[in-house]
Amino acid sequence: MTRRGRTWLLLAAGAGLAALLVAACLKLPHFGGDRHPYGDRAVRASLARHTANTVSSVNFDQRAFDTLGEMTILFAAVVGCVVLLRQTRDEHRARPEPAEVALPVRRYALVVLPVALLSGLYVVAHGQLSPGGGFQGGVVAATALHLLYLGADHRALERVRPVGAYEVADALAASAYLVTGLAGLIGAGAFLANTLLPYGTFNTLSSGGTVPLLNAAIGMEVACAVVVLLAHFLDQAVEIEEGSGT
Amino acid sequence: MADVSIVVALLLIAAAATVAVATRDPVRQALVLSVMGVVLAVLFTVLQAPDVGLSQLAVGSALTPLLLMLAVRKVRRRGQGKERER
Amino acid sequence: MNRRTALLATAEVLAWWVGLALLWLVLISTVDTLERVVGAAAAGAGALAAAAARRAVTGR
Amino acid sequence: MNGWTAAATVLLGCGLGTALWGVATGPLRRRVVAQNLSTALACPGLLLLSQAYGRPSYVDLGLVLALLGPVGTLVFARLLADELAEDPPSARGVTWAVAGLGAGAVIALCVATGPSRAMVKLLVIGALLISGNLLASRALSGGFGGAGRG
Repeated sequence: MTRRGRTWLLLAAGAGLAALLVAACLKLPHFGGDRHPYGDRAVRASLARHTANTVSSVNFDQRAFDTLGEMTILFAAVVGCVVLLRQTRDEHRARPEPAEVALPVRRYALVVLPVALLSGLYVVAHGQLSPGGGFQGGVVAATALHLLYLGADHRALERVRPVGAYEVADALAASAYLVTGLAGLIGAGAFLANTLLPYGTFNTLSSGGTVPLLNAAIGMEVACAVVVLLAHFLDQAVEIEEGSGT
Repeated sequence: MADVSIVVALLLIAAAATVAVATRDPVRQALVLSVMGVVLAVLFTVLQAPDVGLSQLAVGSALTPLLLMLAVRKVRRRGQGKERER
Repeated sequence: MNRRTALLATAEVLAWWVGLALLWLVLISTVDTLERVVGAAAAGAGALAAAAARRAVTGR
Repeated sequence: MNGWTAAATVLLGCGLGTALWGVATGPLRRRVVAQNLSTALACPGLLLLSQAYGRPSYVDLGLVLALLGPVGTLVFARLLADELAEDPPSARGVTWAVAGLGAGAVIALCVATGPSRAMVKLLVIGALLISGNLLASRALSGGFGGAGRG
């Protein structure tokens, strides 16, 4: 196809997409109106199951199967990265020299690491009560660990981060989600049904039935997946070099 | 008046996204992307979607820059290695 | 590892645990028993991570 | 509409607008400083929005930004150490001014909250934000000596 033909194709497709989007926007309910048919139903369902954060209720109760799909996507993406970024036969590892980091930066990293880890766990544990949940908290906790790379070097990070353990934990967390779903299937007749556990008191940590459990599973899965992903990125960026050296 | 903050956030994100697309150098693009992530989180908060905003903050403020900059470093090191071999 | 270093390491973890548990109490909105238990566990994980990180940086 | 929304809108509009302009133009040393200041400005803005909407749980966004924003700047300081060593940024005045702005916003919010655990949480967030940003600014202007490799 010639350049001219491609341009025309792009313009025609763009015009079609624009027309469709405009047509769709004209039919939308007005911005900031007071009619929210879907929102009303979702809020009612989440309040019936004592889940204070409706978004968590949608993610881990009403649409828990979608979240399983999203988790699988992340899992598969990380597995793909691990395969792509592995050390091939024509590459070798070169130990980088230890980095010199200014003392305040190192102290800051050592102090903020546990604080950020705790905040990540707080966001995971309170997913059903306040904004947040497994994904957000898991990413915060995993990022916290990498302060050790920023505050010292890759070697220090490797000492507290056995990648194999994190890979196992990643798989375990993913299966924990599935097992919770299967428990619903066996006990309540529907996959991921949230009718087995008591719903608890509204606005406390134990409310929401299986929502906190699924939140915790997702939090662990995401944290481990991010750690494994960054481990391979760091390996490639810092240690692995091309050419089969010594 | 609450709409004013929404308009401001929308204008900011439009500007940030345009700048991110117009920047060619990956390093500078990563910097713009990091600011854009913060602006996007503000937009989500203004639209009363703090869960999405929190996701954006968690991913956009440290994780995305780290992944991008590590990729840039790897590509540069590979370039240096090639030059040395020649 | 002799007794002195073991004692120092325990003190370090304990100090971090107390600090992080207090921080957890600041972060949460309502306090109940389960909240305290989860907070204590999370603070324990944080304290162990803090001690491990300090050792990984200095013990080269 | 209340004063908190107006304050947050002005802070975020002017602050993030300036940061965006700084990160889009100029040499690398200006861009990294603008990136650092964007988180230093957005965090008080998010806290003000939480007060404006009367939703204390929105404070968590400020907490996460106060923790991870400086970490993002440290990423750039670490991995651009070579480029920044040739042309180190020095933006002490702006950094302290923005830190002062953040401190002012946090103190105003603390006064509005009154003595409670929520106030301590705000103070913790403010301390994390200001110390993190000052440190990230220090790291940008030569915190990583020979960090070209590791």
